[in-house]
Amino acid sequence: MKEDKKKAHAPRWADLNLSNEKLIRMYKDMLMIRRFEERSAQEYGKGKIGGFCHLYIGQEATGVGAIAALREHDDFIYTAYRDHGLALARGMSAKGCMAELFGKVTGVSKGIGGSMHFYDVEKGFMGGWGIVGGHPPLAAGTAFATKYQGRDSVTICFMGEASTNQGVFHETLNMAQLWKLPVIFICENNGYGMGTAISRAMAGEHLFEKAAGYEMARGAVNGMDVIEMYREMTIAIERARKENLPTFLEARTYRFRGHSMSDPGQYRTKEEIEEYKKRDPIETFAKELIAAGIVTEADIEAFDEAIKNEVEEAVQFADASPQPPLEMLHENVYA
Amino acid sequence: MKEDKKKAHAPRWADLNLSNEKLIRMYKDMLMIRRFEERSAQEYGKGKIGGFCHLYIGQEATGVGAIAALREHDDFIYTAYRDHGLALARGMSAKGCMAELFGKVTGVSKGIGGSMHFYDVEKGFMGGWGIVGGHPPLAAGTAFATKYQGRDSVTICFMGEASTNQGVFHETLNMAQLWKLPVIFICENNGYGMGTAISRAMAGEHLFEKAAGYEMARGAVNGMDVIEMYREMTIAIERARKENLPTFLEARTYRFRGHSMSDPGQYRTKEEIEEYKKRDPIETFAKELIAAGIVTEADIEAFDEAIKNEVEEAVQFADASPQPPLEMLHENVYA
Amino acid sequence: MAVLQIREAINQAIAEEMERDPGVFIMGEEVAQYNGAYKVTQGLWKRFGDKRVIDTPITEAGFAGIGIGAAMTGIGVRPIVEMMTWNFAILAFDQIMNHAAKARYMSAGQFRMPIVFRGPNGPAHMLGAQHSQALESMVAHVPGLIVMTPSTPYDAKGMLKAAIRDDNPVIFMESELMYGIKGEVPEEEYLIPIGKGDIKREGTDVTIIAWTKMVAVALKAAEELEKEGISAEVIDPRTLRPLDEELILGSVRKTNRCVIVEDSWPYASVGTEIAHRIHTKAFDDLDAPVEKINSADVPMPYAENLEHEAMPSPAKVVAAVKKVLYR
Amino acid sequence: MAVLQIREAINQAIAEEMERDPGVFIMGEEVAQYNGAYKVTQGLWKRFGDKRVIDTPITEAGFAGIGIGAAMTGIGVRPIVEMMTWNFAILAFDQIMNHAAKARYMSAGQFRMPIVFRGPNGPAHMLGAQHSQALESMVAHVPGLIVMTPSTPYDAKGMLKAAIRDDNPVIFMESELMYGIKGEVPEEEYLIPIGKGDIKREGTDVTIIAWTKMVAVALKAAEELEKEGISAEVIDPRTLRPLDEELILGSVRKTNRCVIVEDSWPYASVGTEIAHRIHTKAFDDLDAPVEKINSADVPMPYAENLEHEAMPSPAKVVAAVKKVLYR
Ligand SMILES: Cc1ncc(C[n+]2csc(CCOP(=O)(O)OP(=O)(O)O)c2C)c(N)n1
Ligand SMILES: Cc1ncc(C[n+]2csc(CCOP(=O)(O)OP(=O)(O)O)c2C)c(N)n1
Ligand SMILES: [Mg+2]
Ligand SMILES: [Mg+2]
Repeated sequence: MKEDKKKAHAPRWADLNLSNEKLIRMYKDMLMIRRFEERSAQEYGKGKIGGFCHLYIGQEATGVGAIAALREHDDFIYTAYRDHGLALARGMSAKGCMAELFGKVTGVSKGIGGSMHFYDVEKGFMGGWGIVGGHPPLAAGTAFATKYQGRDSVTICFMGEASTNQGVFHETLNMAQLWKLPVIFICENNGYGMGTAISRAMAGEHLFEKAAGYEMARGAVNGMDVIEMYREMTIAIERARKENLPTFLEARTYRFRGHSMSDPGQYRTKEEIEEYKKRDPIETFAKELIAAGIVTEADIEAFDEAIKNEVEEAVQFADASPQPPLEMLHENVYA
Repeated sequence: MKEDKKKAHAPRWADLNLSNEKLIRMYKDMLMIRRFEERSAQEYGKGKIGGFCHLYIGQEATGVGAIAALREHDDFIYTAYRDHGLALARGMSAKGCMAELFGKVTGVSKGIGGSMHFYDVEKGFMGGWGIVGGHPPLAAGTAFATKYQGRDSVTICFMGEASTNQGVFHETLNMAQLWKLPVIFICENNGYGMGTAISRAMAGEHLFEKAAGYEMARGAVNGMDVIEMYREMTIAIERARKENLPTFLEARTYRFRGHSMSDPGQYRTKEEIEEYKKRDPIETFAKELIAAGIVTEADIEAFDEAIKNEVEEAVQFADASPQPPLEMLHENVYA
Repeated sequence: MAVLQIREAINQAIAEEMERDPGVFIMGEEVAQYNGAYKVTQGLWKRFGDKRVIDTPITEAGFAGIGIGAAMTGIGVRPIVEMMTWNFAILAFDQIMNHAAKARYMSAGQFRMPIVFRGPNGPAHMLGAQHSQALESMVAHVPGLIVMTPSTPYDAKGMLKAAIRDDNPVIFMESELMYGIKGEVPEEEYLIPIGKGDIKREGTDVTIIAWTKMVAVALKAAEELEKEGISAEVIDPRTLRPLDEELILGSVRKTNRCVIVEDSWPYASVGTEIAHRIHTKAFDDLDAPVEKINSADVPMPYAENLEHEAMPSPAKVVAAVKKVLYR
Repeated sequence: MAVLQIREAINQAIAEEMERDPGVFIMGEEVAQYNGAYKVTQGLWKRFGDKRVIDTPITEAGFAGIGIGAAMTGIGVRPIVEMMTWNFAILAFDQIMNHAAKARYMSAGQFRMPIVFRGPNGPAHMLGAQHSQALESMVAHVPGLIVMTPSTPYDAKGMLKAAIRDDNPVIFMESELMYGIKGEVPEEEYLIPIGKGDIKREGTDVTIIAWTKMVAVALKAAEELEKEGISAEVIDPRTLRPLDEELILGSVRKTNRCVIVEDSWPYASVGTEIAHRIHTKAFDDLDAPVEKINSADVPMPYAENLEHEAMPSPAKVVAAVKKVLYR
């Protein structure tokens, strides 16, 4: 009886070996993404940011929970174009990220890559790719390389649910399983590929069963819950690191904003969006942390203040930074 | 008791509404393929046929059983490069097929297509394609078109098991199921893609489960048995014609010859080949027809004689036919 | 005459052909319920319904192939396949060049291939390297394909209607940055034949050849040149394969000098091909070698200044014209 | 010196580089247990084992992408990706041109891309339209790629070794019909630098430019021409991107006349590019416009007579040379 009670009061992450520091870091990372992107949207509106701009708002728990489970230096991350949030979650600076959006030489890709092409090779952040379905084989390739060199690194690959319709994704799954590659495919199922609901683009009810034919380890996870993401990822990472086996993880999530800044968003209802906002990954986690006595309301406010300041500084920095010099046009075409 | 006995003696195709004439036709079609291709191999050896030449020998039951279940004029057939046998099964003349192999203007594609590119649009024989995995979307497209035009045609698509690793195959399966297209994918699993055994190229144990993620009707059938092929195809065709639903059918078969004429074939054992030859689809069916009293040994011999003669005539015809005139080089690039 | 945007002109062409021929349908990513990523198919889904305006999964190779199979079935189906941009169509190159372009030839004429692949091509604004490619040179290399690139609402409508009615695979390349450009479009039906170029501006001193959004760059340059007393003729081939050689050579034989402006990379480009034909077929009429202005020979950078630096501009064209005039 | 076939020279290059650098591996369809569809990788699997000589499923896009991801990881892995033929590599064009060619640029130099894509290119013998394409012009169009096309065992070995050691994506195009061609190959190690062409025969009256199997056609034509007192210089650029312009222009400035022979379709081809550079950069040195001999501008037919008719031949080259000599 006594023990049961104790269990009931232990936080649900008790088994996960997560320090309070780490929990707070995860919270702050999510909040940073939120504030960074809200601000990006503003700057986009002002014309300071060009091109497409795909916001991650709403999906923060997926990226932060997954990346928090990685090693900091020698694991690798690939993603599609919806990459700002994931870059921040990997510890890339708000300044470098904002400057990239502004097309400045101080950006993470020196202003050459742009919104869809963030890179930080030092941190194992391998981008930032614009062709839907194009990057999963690259991620498998990095997993291939680390295994080939006898390293125990893990590569994770974020991708939208609509990209699983692309053929090369299937080619990749087959080889990843056949060759036992330490790679984890994290399919961020936010319900839509641009304006197309998943049910209008995909036959079959369960997305994760796309991995069934390959007999790959697979499953779905609540991508709005940073702890659940972290939990499932630790299992998948263990499988990859110890057994060289891939996993296909469907993270069920939602984007609160349009597909990109130019999306009128008429394909879904306000009610649907409101319903999901009740499950806001940041707010719900804040409540949990407070309930667990790890932070106070005041802490939460202080974090917000600090992060807003950091983002503001990033905007100032980006704005004040120079564009790349014209000579750069012809640099780095070849090594 | 009496009835049971009767059942026990009824041939296993009793439920299939197959006339003796049709059964004999199926037998003769298989035999024609065998003799035609044996002879092609000889002519290839003599240098009368160039390029690649992929023989169908061993797989006759798959093609004949499947095609026999189609309507003769307004159903459609697509295949990869291993197409001679399927063309013959569709009733294309031995003369036209042999002349095509010889590169003569009397060939089914006027000598322009060659071994891998047989066509007879009148008969709904849509080819004959050389890019592994390239033609399944075309087949789905024809199914799309017939449905669009309100016809009740069915399109069938033959493909090797190795082609199911190609991405576009998966893209096609998804759309075929999503859009309810009347198409049947017949995967001829002969165990090898060139020299690579299926287990070395494909993760997952059951090939047909590649269709699982799409929740497509699927299953395996003994492709060495013309009756079983016919039976499964009638079910799939009914599903396509009546309900506009696709099927993925794995036909388990075997090729007795090399991948193409130049294949040294060191990737499999003589014993394995011998084992399969015991299940020769033509010999076993001949025995069954004789046992059922539908033909006699003498008939079987007479068929062989007649078919050999027909093939011989086809060779003579091909040899005597002219090459395409040089003006044809620039014809038919555009309509 | 009505004044339409290019996107509206294209929309009209599609709608009219769908009205005229029930075998015409359009498929692609977001073409139906979303009304097109660039609103080119606005209203078509509402008007023609699910059967004829079809949203596809993101599977460029797959739905290109389905379109090809549908077209070649020979039962009166004429698909229009929208590529959200041509950058993504690279995934469908095997379907387009190995299947659509070759089926008729390989079958010795048994198939017709009434299909149009269309969508925006070339850089837009700050989309980065993977989204900013002008790919006409790669497709124009391939026999069996027709390649068309309109530059005005009038041309876009008449050319697309001709493309839809043609029995060959047509690559129809528009430009995202041009969709909003306006121009007069007659109410009556008209077609602009495949392979027919157009003189966009008459002149006597130099021929400037350009297509799609480079036509505007060429015209702007011609204006500048006029101020300096140089009379430039601007030729828009409109169809890149087959080329209207007669029109091009006729102009060059008159002006004896030529500058080509193109959106794509320089190496083995359509512009190179045109220059080559001029060099070989009007060798004795040329007073200077043909000059080409291209997008820089690099993947497109994101930064606004570099992107601008990479692209052809009226100033660059003016300089090239002066070079061929030895001024 | 040892006399080797081209396939053996390539095999040696791969084996030596694998021996030298444990990060080098080769993957592709049938490269391991089958010893290569054209026996180029003969013995490598036995020697280096499963880890380094890898049979892939038939998934050109997929394994190209895996190679790219491995190369860009930056931990000393240098993949060689064999395409069974370049016809099939069209399926991997998105991986090659949108990923391999752009990663370094988009990341502002953060990645290196030490990868070689190699395999036979161009028509062989009676394989029909889908298996008979020479695709160098399409890949050479793309900045970020290097394109190499050897014509002799000596070149093949030295060029491939340089390609494997280079930190850029190299497209290495061989020819099925040439694999059996023999030539001397030194025992000592040597590299042939990227971008360095070669004079395959010296001459004074005309420059014939050709690569891969067209070099033999050019040399044969040169022999014929010699009988008629015409001295032809045969230039093999070896690397098509970047081009050895100096060598090409130097020769043309000497001979004042040029014929280009290529295996590919004519429209916007590498040959067109070379001709264009000559026309613009040696305009005043040219006594006649450059002539090009190409494969016919059609999908390749199967019939032996038509296939022969479609392809460049010494006789066609001789005729073109006479044309530029006004004979
Ligand atoms: C090959 C390709 N086709 C189309 C596009 C245009 N496009 C960009 S994002 C997108 C939707 C992708 O949806 P999903 O994979 O679910 O990711 P999400 O945007 O929801 O994160 C489309 C169609 C593209 N970038 N690449
Ligand atoms: C895209 C592509 N890659 C490679 C090839 C070369 N190739 C021709 S057949 C073949 C094996 C195909 O095996 P499978 O699909 O099982 O068919 P089977 O030959 O056994 O009938 C290969 C690799 C090709 N034609 N197309
Ligand atoms: Mg999505
Ligand atoms: Mg097989």
